[in-house]
Amino acid sequence: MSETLLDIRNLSVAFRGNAPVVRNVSFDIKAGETMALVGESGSGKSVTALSTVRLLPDSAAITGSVTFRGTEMVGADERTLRQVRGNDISFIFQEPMTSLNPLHTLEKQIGESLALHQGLSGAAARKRIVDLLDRVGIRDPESRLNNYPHQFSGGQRQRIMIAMALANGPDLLIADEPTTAVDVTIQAQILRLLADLQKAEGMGLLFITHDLGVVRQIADRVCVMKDGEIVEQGDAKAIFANPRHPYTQKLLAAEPKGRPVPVAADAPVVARAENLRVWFPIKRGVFKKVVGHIKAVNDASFDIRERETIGIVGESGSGKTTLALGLMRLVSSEGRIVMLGQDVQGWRSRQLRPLRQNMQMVFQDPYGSLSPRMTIEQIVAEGLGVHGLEPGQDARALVADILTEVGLDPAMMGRYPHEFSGGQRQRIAIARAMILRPKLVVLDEPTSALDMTVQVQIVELLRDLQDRHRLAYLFISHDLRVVRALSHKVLVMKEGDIVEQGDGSQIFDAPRTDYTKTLMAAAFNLRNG
Amino acid sequence: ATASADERIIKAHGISTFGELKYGPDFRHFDYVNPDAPKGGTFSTWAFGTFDSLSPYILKGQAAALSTIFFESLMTGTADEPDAMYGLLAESIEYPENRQWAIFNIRPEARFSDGTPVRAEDVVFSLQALKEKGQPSYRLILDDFVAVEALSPLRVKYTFREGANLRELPMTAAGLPVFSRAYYENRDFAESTLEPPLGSGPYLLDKVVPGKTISYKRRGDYWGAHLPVNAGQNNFDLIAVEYYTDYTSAFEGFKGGAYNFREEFSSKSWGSAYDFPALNNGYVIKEQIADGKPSGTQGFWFNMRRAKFADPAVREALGMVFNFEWSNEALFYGLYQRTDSFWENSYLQAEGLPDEAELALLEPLREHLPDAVFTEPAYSPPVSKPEKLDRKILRAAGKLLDDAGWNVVNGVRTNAKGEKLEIEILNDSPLFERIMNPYIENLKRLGVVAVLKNIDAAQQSEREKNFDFDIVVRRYVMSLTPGVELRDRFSSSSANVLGSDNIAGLANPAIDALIQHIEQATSRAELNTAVKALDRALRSLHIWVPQWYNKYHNIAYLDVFGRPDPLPPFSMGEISIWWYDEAKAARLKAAGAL
Amino acid sequence: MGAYIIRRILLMIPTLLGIMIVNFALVQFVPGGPIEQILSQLDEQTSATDRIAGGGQEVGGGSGEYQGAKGLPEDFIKELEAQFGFDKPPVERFFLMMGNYARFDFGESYFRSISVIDLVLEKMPVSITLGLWTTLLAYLISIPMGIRKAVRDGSRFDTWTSGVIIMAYAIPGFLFAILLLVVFAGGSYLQWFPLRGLTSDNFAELSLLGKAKDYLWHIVLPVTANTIAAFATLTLLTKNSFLDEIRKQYVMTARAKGLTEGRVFYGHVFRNAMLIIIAGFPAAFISIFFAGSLIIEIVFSLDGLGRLSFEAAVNRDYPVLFGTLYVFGMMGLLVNLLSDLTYIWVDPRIDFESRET
Amino acid sequence: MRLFREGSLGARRWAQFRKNRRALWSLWIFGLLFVVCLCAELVANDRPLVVSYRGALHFPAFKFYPETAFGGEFETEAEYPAPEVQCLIVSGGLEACFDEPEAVMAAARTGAVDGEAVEKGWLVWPPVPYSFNTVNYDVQPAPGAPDAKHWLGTDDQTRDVLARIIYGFRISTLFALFVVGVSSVVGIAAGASMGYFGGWVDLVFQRIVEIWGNIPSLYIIIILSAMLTMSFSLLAVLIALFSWTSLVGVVRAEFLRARNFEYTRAARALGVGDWTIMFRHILPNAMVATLTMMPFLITGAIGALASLDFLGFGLPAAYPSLGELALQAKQNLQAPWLAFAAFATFSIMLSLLVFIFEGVRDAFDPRKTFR
Ligand SMILES: Nc1ncnc2c1ncn2[C@@H]1O[C@H](COP(=O)(O)OP(=O)(O)OP(=O)(O)O)[C@@H](O)[C@H]1O
Ligand SMILES: Nc1ncnc2c1ncn2[C@@H]1O[C@H](COP(=O)(O)OP(=O)(O)OP(=O)(O)O)[C@@H](O)[C@H]1O
Ligand SMILES: [Mg+2]
Ligand SMILES: [Mg+2]
Repeated sequence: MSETLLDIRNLSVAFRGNAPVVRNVSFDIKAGETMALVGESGSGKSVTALSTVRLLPDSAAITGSVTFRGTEMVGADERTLRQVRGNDISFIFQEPMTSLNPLHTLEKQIGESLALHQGLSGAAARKRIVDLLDRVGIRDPESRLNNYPHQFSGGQRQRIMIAMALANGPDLLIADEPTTAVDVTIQAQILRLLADLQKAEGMGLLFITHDLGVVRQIADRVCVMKDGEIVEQGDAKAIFANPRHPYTQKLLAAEPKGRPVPVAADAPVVARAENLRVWFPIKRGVFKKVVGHIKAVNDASFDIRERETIGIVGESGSGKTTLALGLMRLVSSEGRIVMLGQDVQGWRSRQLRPLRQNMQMVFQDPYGSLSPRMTIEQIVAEGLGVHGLEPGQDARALVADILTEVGLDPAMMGRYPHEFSGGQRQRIAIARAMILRPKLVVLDEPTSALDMTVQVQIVELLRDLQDRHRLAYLFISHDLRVVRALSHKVLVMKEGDIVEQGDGSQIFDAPRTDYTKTLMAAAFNLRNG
Repeated sequence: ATASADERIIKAHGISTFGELKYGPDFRHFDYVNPDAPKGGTFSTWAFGTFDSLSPYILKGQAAALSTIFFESLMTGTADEPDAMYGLLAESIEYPENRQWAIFNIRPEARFSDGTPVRAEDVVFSLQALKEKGQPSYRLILDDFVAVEALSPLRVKYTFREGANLRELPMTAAGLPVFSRAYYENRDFAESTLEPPLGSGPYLLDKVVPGKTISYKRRGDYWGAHLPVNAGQNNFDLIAVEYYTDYTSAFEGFKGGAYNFREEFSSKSWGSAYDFPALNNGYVIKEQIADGKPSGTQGFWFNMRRAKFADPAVREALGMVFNFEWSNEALFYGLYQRTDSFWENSYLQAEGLPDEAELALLEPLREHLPDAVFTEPAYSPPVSKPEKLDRKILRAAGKLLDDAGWNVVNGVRTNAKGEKLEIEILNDSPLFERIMNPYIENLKRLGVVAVLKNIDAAQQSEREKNFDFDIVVRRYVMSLTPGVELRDRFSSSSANVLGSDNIAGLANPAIDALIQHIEQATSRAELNTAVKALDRALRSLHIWVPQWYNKYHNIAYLDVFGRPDPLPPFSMGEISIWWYDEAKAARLKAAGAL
Repeated sequence: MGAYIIRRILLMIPTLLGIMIVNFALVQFVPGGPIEQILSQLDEQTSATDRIAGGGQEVGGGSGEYQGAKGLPEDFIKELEAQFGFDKPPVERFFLMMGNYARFDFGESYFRSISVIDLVLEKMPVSITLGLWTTLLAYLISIPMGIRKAVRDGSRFDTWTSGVIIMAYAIPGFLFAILLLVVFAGGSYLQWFPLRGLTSDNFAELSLLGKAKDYLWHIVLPVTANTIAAFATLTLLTKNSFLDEIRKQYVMTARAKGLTEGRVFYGHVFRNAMLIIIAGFPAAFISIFFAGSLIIEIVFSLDGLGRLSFEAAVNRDYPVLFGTLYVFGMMGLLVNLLSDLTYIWVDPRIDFESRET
Repeated sequence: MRLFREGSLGARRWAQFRKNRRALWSLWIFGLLFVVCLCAELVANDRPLVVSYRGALHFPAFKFYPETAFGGEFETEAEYPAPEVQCLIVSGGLEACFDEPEAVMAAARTGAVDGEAVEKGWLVWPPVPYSFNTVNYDVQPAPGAPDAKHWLGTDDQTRDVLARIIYGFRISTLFALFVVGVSSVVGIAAGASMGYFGGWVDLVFQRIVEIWGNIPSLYIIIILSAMLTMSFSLLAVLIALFSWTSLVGVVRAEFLRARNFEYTRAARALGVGDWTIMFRHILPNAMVATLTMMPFLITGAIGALASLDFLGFGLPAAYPSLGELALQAKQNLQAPWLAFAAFATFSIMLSLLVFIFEGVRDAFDPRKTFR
């Protein structure tokens, strides 16, 4: 019997004297074991994980007991905690976009862990960094060592985070939704990597995820959380085979269903991109001379019609986000952009502003896109204020409505963004975009942090809104099942190019390029197997 | 022009305005020196600010204190006669009775410090240098010098402008510094420099730390050590001046022994700050030494060109409410005396009713002068108790204003035209604010709206130049042998010349006439009478509000000095006639205070 | 970026010209010029710094041998005007001046036979001393203290250090300087330090170690007095920007790596929090440098740039005024550019381009 | 206090502010001091608040009465501290007051002078019976040490230090609040637009700021004070004109950074106007420098006033400025109470301000927690 690494007993956490958000949680993790923590978004998974080594903000009050290798963590002094953090327990945070130091280069971020825990530096460290990056699937890592986090895509950042955590060589890895932003191929690669490490070094793993396919594949044991409590825990196979708690049953059963309603043939075009190109200059030297370009998007052309959903899929870092930003005129681009019949390329932001009401975006990094010093109410209501309320409307009521629709309690309206869970923030971002009833919405991985039940709810909501308001969606996701459930057309991207585009059914059922074929195979095989 | 041949030529060892000399040709030393004063020791004092030049006679640069010490003049003055001069570089002077020119006979042994002799050509050069490149004030003085020529290497002749006031010009010439012509052959006299200049005086530059310290050392080979005019003088081996840019810091320096002689100019410090170990232990002596010079005319001066000050009664009333007695007690630690006269602190001050000789001068001018000149003692401002201004004074001043047509309307003096009596006092000195504010409060009690306006020096000078002010503070230095300067200050000829010294704008025929009497006086007695008559007349016109003066030099020094007793009236002579007393110094050394 | 830097450097020319034009025009309106200043100096010994130095006399002194006899003769004033160049029309004077300046010829002080450049060089040692040590001390003490205060926000330590630095700031600088002087250098209490100057008179004869000691001994009081107020803003700024950063997600990441607190604060938070402070550093340094500290200089009888520029202004010494303005103005422009470049160095996300794409 | 709607951001911030006890107390104390000083005339004045003369009530603190109104002889304003005037009031205007005011007054208080009944009058003085410019003729020599009459002593012109502080605090704070208010609004707006818009806006504005910052304000003040009489408002405008540049740099730097943040991009995507983004989204996150420096800017403005007083270009002479007090303290080391008064005033004011703004910072900090 291997030793018990982490033992959590009767853990409860409350914020600012409110009702506890984690209640009487107890479980343990043994060396070499994988414990999966699944459950509803906002049910307290991240809080539980963070409370193990007290990484929660000061406003949290923790009770109960957490022992790591027999050492009590709750109430331990900073020094003990520091010893455990990083050394013994490594973290992969849920939101990789904001978890990297914005002013440190990739090399420095990872190198620091290496130097600290393995005493590596210089060329040796460099080699190891490149190796690690290679293993998490970053292409051409050498050339990107000197890049800053903001120069990476969401999935890339997530993988950097993973590399960083692994660099420590931890005994216990706490991975909070570590693969939400990567495509299935990479996900598989990472999962393999984790499995290898577990086997080789007996690393324990606390794996928080919404992807039950993954859980099924790697977890030894599972805890299911809802509303701050563990409603069911036990052997993975047993739970999957025989879920007892109604919530678990519901969770397992949930899956985005249905197919998109076909678009009318004469539906007007909402937006069109012609030969859209976004290249980021690579600058070197004191004078920051441009020495080359990262070709994030090359020559993309497509159009979106009313009531149509276009899915964009493709490996992580292939330029999906950049394409979306380019279309929304949020990064400078070349090529034609026609928005609601007007060529908006080169327009000044003032000119563009009236159009913005009809073109909204849900950002891939919801945390970063919420002003930290504004409350949710303000954030969500802001668009209303900008574009004018219709007479007789009460902004507050509208906000409350939309929050309810995305599955949030309107009572939380007065909170700041950091007081939410990852999934909740994602829904806030959706609410902010949707409250305006725009004509075109770009959704950049809007459901990655949501559990299946909520995800279904959101998909239904999107579909419902589309029906009612004839919305057009540009839907970016790695979750091909959601894409399939929503998209009329699909664009497949690879290294900045649209390698294939066509009707959803055609792409999913009869992919033409090899790239698409592998993508599909990986996605559906993995999920099913 | 030269004097006609038949005129009597005077040749003498000295000269004064009216010719009288206290010391005969064979005098051994001045009465007030100790001819046997020991030589040696150090005298050190402080100066404010910094210096960056050793050229004191030009416009450029901030000359170091005492940097004139290098140079000598043809003749030198004394501290116990008002205006007499005796030969220094020159052994004698020759001049005609009308003083149209003067010839100086240079002592053959006179030497510059590099050993070269002082010759007539040097004197000629000096005058030209001063005239062309010297400070502007020299040009004014030297305007009346039409020629200077070297008659022989040892004889130099100055010729003065015809029609100029010749009485004092030979003495002016005698007092000019003498530079070495050869030395300036390849140097520009007009440029400021820190290079020690070449002079003939008893001291040489010892050390200079720019902006911080300058010291001078006595020459062992001084050519003139044997001269009677130098007997008992130049006693210190070393004279040092320490520079401070802050008054407190300078005072702390003195307390700590950084220099050994200090004259105090702040009544507040004198009254309150002289309380420190060295003084309490008796190592430092604090004393007051009588100052025998006329105190000068420090006061608030009215700009009488302004209509509101045209009426003497108004000026008198405004002057009455300046509460000197209280100011002296509350602000000056009782240190000062009130100034009444333009020649305060001198025998030239008018007193009581005019005597016969004065009346003889004044009588013809009666129509231009107030009756009070003849019927009342010379005007002195009213004396208040050293507390709140007397109601009596307020009452009297108020009455004067009422009678002058300035009545109180809503608390403010207003005339028939509805104009308010508003005055602005210009001030560029930080110390005066505290003195003026209470005066302003008193003026307010009189119903006069007064404001104090602080401006900087350049602005003040600009506004004074353009006569753009109501009241300013000014002090004229008054001489015991007054002359032409009075015309610039008080006569109608200068009243409306922009930039002139007649700040008050006084234009009164009686005053003009009295000034003329003074200029033309041929004997000291005549002069004294005329000056007293002028003093009386000026005071009756209320052209100013006299302030105060200090009868004494307030000094503190380390107890290491000896000095003649009594001291001469017109100078303390601390640098020239005091000496270093080794015995006293030994006492302090023993006590560890030195 | 290269283009941006070149653009900025080219823009310095019109900016400098603008500075000079504005000031030149301004000076035409200032009442009282150098000639009035000379006049006022001829008849009384007031000094530009009297108000601060606590000077002046209640009773006029001086025997006034040659004092202000008549006012200056017209022709002399004319001559002075010609000497100062005031006989030419202002526009011509301006172009002459700018022509000289373009050749880095800054002329000579009106009141001293010394070129403006030499004058500035002469005052440099004092300003460098005060500037360098003050900046160094302020930064070396404030930043760690600010960080510590941020980490222990609300603790006893935080409270009492706040109290101390606020008190220190609240003591009017000149008062503190004079108190230091009286207590530690004066003749009544502790005569520990010298009253004035940067070095002793015998400095040249001292050994190297002796020189260093002598120098340090001299600067203790002025530097202390000059620094005292500098802590407050810097410390609190550090504290507050740290507080802003310290609870961000990436700090948690750094902590989770197992870094020591020191590494977390100095390695991670520092750069994020310090943008304002690091970027402001060159400007602060220059301002301490060139603006100098008039009052400290006066109290400790130091001759530095603070007094130079103040006296030049009050005495209307226009060559010095414009010369220093020009040189320091140019320096300021360069430093501004430099600090802008530090922004990019500190935070590579920063650029100066317009966001209108 | 119910300033904000329940649950709104304002309410949350106010609640957060209140949790900082120190800030809350400081705010109350500062407010109290400020209000007291706003009514300085009622607190420190050399004119009584109320006078009863022959049964009629007079209010000298607010109204001009010549001495003749109380049976005196002068048409100018009655000088209430003078024993003669007090005697006139108390005794109902007896002539005898001019000769022996003290004696007559004492007698009048009993109700009769020389056996004749008088119409007794009275005066009500403010707590500090001196105004900022009252010359106290009984103090000798000046500056006078603290005593029962002058709690903080008198300055070098025998004026009551406490009265001067009360008036000086009012003038200085009003001045500083105005100057800092204006200059921070302008400075933040300028810095924000430079940082946010970048490009030519930045280049041009920066040049303007550079030129502006190189103008010696001393000359402007000399010029204007020669042309106009310096007054409180003129000086305040002038100083404001030259102090706004101090915030521009830091604000610009913060905006240059913050405009790259994701939430700024999100706001732009939402169609929020530039100015709204700048002030609603970025500014609250870029306020550290501003909030930290605010107390120092305020005291700094008072200091600027002081240094102008130094040079003699400050407020008209006799105005009660705190700078002048500090200057006097330096000039009168033998009178340590001046230094103490200046120091105490400055440090109390600065501490209060620092604590208040610390509270404001906390209120804006979403993550701040109090234990
Ligand atoms: N700092 C905080 N202050 C107040 N409430 C908080 C704070 N952080 C989290 N919460 C609340 O605690 C609950 C649990 O959050 P947690 O982040 O653990 O959820 P989660 O299970 O990780 O959800 P997700 O899957 O969406 O990430 C949520 O309701 C959230 O709103
Ligand atoms: N500001 C930038 N500067 C330089 N390179 C950038 C920048 N932003 C993105 N890139 C690069 O452009 C490529 C495309 O990035 P993008 O964010 O569009 O990927 P993505 O398809 O959205 O990936 P993911 O699924 O991981 O979010 C990546 O290689 C990324 O490193
Ligand atoms: Mg979570
Ligand atoms: Mg992306």
